[in-house]
Amino acid sequence: MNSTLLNSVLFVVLFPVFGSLFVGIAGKWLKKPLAGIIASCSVGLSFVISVFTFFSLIKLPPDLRFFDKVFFQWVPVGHFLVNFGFYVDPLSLLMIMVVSSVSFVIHLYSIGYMKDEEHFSRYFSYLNLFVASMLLLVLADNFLLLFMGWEGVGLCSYLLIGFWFHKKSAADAGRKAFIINRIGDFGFLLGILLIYHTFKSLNYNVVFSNAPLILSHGSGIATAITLLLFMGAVGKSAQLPLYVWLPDAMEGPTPVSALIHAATMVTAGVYMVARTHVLYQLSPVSMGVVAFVGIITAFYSASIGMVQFDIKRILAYSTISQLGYMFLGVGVAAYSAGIFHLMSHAFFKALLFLCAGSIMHASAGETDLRKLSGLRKYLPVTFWTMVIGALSLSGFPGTAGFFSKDDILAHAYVTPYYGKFLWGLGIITAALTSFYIFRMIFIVFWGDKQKESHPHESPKIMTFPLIILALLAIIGGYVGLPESNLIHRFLSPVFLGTAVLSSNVELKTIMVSLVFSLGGIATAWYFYLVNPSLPESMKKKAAGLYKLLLNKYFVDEIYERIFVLPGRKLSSFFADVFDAKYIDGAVNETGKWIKTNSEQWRKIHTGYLRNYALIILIGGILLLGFLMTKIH
Amino acid sequence: MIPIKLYLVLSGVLFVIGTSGVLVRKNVLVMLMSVEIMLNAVNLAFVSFARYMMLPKGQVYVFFSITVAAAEVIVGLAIIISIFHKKESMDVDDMNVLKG
Amino acid sequence: MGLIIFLILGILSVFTAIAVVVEKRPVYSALYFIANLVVLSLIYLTLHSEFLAVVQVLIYAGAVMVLFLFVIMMMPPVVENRFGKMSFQKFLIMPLLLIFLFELVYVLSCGLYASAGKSPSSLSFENFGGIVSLGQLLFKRYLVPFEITSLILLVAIIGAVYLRRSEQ
Amino acid sequence: MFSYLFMPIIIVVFTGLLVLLYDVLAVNVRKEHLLFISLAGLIISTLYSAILWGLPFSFMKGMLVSDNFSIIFSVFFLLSSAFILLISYTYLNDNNLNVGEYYALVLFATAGMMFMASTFNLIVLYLGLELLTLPLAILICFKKGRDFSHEASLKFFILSVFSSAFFLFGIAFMFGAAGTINIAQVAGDFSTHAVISLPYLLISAGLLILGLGFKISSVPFHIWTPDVYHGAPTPVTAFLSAGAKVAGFAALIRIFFYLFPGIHLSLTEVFIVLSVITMTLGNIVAIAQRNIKRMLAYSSIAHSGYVLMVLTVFTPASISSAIFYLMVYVIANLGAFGIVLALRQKDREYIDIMHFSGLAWKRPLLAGFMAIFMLSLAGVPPTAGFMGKFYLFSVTVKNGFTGLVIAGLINSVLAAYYYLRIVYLMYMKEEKENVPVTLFPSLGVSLFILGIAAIYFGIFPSPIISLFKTTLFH
Repeated sequence: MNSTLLNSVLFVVLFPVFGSLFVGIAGKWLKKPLAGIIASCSVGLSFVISVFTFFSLIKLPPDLRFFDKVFFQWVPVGHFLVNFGFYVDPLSLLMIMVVSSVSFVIHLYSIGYMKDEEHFSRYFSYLNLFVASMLLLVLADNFLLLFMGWEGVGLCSYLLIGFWFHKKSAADAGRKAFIINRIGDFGFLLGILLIYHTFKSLNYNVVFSNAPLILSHGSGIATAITLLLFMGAVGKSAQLPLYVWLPDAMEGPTPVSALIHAATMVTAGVYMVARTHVLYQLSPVSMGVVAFVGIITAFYSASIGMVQFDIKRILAYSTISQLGYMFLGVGVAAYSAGIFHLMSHAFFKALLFLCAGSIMHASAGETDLRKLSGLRKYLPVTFWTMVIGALSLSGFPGTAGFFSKDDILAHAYVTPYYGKFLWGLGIITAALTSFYIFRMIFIVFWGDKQKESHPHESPKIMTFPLIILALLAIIGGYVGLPESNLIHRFLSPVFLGTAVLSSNVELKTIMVSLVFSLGGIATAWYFYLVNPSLPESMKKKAAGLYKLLLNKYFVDEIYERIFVLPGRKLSSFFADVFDAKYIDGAVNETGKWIKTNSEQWRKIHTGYLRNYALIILIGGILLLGFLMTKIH
Repeated sequence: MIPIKLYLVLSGVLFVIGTSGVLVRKNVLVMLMSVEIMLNAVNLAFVSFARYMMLPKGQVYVFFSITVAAAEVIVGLAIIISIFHKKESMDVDDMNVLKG
Repeated sequence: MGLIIFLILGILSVFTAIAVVVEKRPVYSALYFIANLVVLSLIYLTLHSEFLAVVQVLIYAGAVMVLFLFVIMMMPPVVENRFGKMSFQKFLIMPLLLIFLFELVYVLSCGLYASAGKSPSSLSFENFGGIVSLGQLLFKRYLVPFEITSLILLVAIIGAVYLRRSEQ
Repeated sequence: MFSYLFMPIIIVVFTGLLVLLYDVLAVNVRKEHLLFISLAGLIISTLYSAILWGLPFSFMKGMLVSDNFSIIFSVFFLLSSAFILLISYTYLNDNNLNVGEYYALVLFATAGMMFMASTFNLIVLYLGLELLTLPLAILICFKKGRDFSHEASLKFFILSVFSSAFFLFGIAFMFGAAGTINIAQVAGDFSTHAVISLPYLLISAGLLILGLGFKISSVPFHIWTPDVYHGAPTPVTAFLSAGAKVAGFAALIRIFFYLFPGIHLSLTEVFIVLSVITMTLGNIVAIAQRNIKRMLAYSSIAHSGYVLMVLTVFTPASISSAIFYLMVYVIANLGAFGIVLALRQKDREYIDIMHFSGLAWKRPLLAGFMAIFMLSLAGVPPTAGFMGKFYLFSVTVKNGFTGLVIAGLINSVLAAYYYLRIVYLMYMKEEKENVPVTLFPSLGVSLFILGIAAIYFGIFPSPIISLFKTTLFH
């Protein structure tokens, strides 16, 4: 690959940065659509460059598709240097193509969606910066630069979720997202420092090539590093127990949700695990933790998603659940499958969110399932594209989601440790997934139109992105057909030595999971179309289960129980893991505790000069007393 | 010759007495005097060290210390007078608007 | 003989210092402080630091304390209630001061003489505390700090003048 | 004659005298001229310092030295004083403070700091400290008509003479321990096993830490900081938080780099404890503050704690990371105070944090810079603050104090709360009260430079770090 092209990769990140600065500074003077167009173009250009890079990369033989392009020396830490450089390889290239393409589409959509917004240019400025941070995160060639992008997306999500800050809930949700992410980042940064401590470098090449030499398989340090890194991923990718910010992140504008859920931010954790798979390979414990956290999150949030009534909330839980799948994938060493699912999820989840935005646009911002119905006739484009998205999500044959999800499940199946359990939970989750998404589709689009509403299809600038994404949500899967599996071949140089499946196993598992997901759709169809009274009677019959799910597993009640019956160790564990309230409560309690302390400690500063002198004297006495003990 | 220990102990005692003055008194002027006692105690330590090691430079330090003490007193008194003009009080306990 | 003189002077200096602290009227505190300074200058004499003894009396007792007295005269006479609002401090002060005193005295009397033998120079007492030797040091080796003290005094003067001027 | 090596200090002192003379003697004193003269002096002195880079020299066995360490810190002091003068210009006019004395005192204090950074001799250090403290005490009560500044000044003055008595006692102990107060010589004697009294040296180190701990506001010697920062005129607060604190660190590093090898076992523990309690107290109490100046006071206490973290071991790497961190901190802190100075009309200041509500809509650029400074203080990338913290933490890990780094990380999570509250208020709240903004050219330019620097050093820190890593003490 020629160096000009490699140099131009810098502009993949720089274009959105410039776009953000320009739109942010000159925003006052830009007419409304113009700011959006400039912002969209800057992301579009990034996409163009990544495509060019892609085509020149695949011309090379697979072994030579790795470039570590250093732009300048960034920071000398101790005796070792951290460079500002980009790592161009199939993995990062695939990621930037997905990120920039999906973001571009979302930018376009936003021009229509936000056209009445007062702070139009500010919105696009943040959006561009968000994309730039994500691209930086993906392209970084060392952990420090990765962290910079990592924090950047955190900051931008804070600004964007709280974009409608005059809504208190929005501002609070923004803060919550940021603070929860900071908790994860605490572990992540510690992990980075530990890497530096162990390898004396933060560069990927150095770390990954030395990792098998320095760390033995299953060593404690490898486990510590990977678990700390995973702590960051849990925060950023909204896994148990740090997922609580994501459902609240709905408070931002809908395209922002699409961006957060599909292309940027939450997938960062999956990418990071895949990127550092060399380290994870060294620690079976961490791999197990990743897989289990993933599948349990997937199941947990899918089951919650079944009974929610807010469209965006359903989609949020769906994202958490799908991210769980991705972590399951990377946790069972099926890295390319995980990344493949990341990609197809990016397409269909962006599609679903934008459709949800289109529904809101059509029905004056309504997101409650109980108040929406019969929109099929009025929103034809939205309807068809959303159905495609839903099919893809539920893994309907021929869609992207079908291939990617089954790829993961097949790998889980052959995992030696608890593989069958992971797989079993995975296909049950698949059934739940197709149920909740089609429940939503059937309720929203079938039935009679609500009175007094005048739904209307969205403008072209919004439907066009839907169509593009719908196409991608279908054809995106064909890069991963079980037999040819282009994506696997493309990524295989990155993930050397990972498992390859026999197509026999794959076919077997596909069949089973197909039955489950079709079953889910059929159940939804039966419940909500054929026999609409059934859900009500079911609700009565299985009142316990329904209530359990509606109340998000009765976390409060379980919590009560723990204190009432302290003997129930197991339920205590579940409550710890499951309890959103508990986690929220912990965060709030800690905050309160610190504030109380803060008020207490400030009382030391009494304002009396003589007290101050006394405190200095006490400090001196302690200091001298300590040093006196050292005299001998 | 008198043991140097005695001088040093005397210096330590004077230093502590000076410290106690800062802690006990409410009158700013006396607080300032107490600080001066502390500085004097240090000077005594300097001189006795100098004398016992026969290093005259120890006395030079005392010379500087005295000069600085004089400058401190000038500034301190200027501040005290301007406070007095405002509040008609020498009591440090009257000055606790700033706290927390 | 020397010891007795020292003991008398030492007791006097401790007594006057305590008097400065406990005396309720600032004027008396100031007078006791002057006495304390004079006693200290006598102690300097026992250490053969004649020049410093003179400087002590001239600058401290002569100049600084006169300033103090001036200021005290300007103020209305007050008799203070020493602890005021902070009675809890009263209970802390004594034990803390005793601990502090113990620390200082313990350290001061334990690590001694280590370096005394380092350069037992053959200086005579004449050369030790006399004006010639100090002058030599002050204006040759210690020229830099000497210049800094002049700056410090300048700053003090500027400050005092400005603060007075800004009152009017 | 060697004096040309000390020209930077001499220039500063003479500029101070010149300003005074001009103010007194000139017929029509134009206030801008005072600023111009002072700035010219500071800048010439900076340039002169830069010329001396790499020409180590010591005068009278270290009575005064000019080495890379002293030059770096001198340039720090000079530039931060220059920024202080720039950001305070119309503040002075509006408060009737624009007089020659102000400039002269700032310049003399700067000279004091430079003395502190460029000597091996403790008595010169002490005199430098006093040359810094006395002008500060006067500057703190420079403002007329408000109770606050007098109270602050008195507290600062009494407590600083109190603590400097301890410091002087520490010097006396050093003299008793080694027969010299030249720290390089003490260190040399120590390494050649010459007779040195260890107890005296230890106690001396303790008392010196007390005296300098007061200047750098390390807990529990920080106790004066919040009140004084609150009560002092805002430019002087900025001066205290930037120059005075860094000068304390310069002296601390210089002294303990030499004393350390002899008594490190004891000192490491002392610095660990000081570091942890300093950052924890600073961060926790900052959360409860409603007044931006007090909040920044506690934040500056916390930042001292971070720097102390790396001074548990005095290696070249830890010193260079400390210097870099101090630089980053000073940039962000000066910027923050500059913005506090901008929220003002005539002599009325708006220093409640609620006054920042909705600033982003009214003055987007100003709010953007404030956000940069706050993020830099909180240590969020890509600002310089992050780079400083990262460098600091990684050196500390390398020195083997992982627990300390965990404490530091927990603290920086805490700190994010109150720094981001400002960002939150600016961007996510409606304006409550009409807060006027007084932005004048010199303040605007300074904020711009500082803001750019806060980003620049986050993205391109390597040239300046490698500069700091060049042999400092030669």
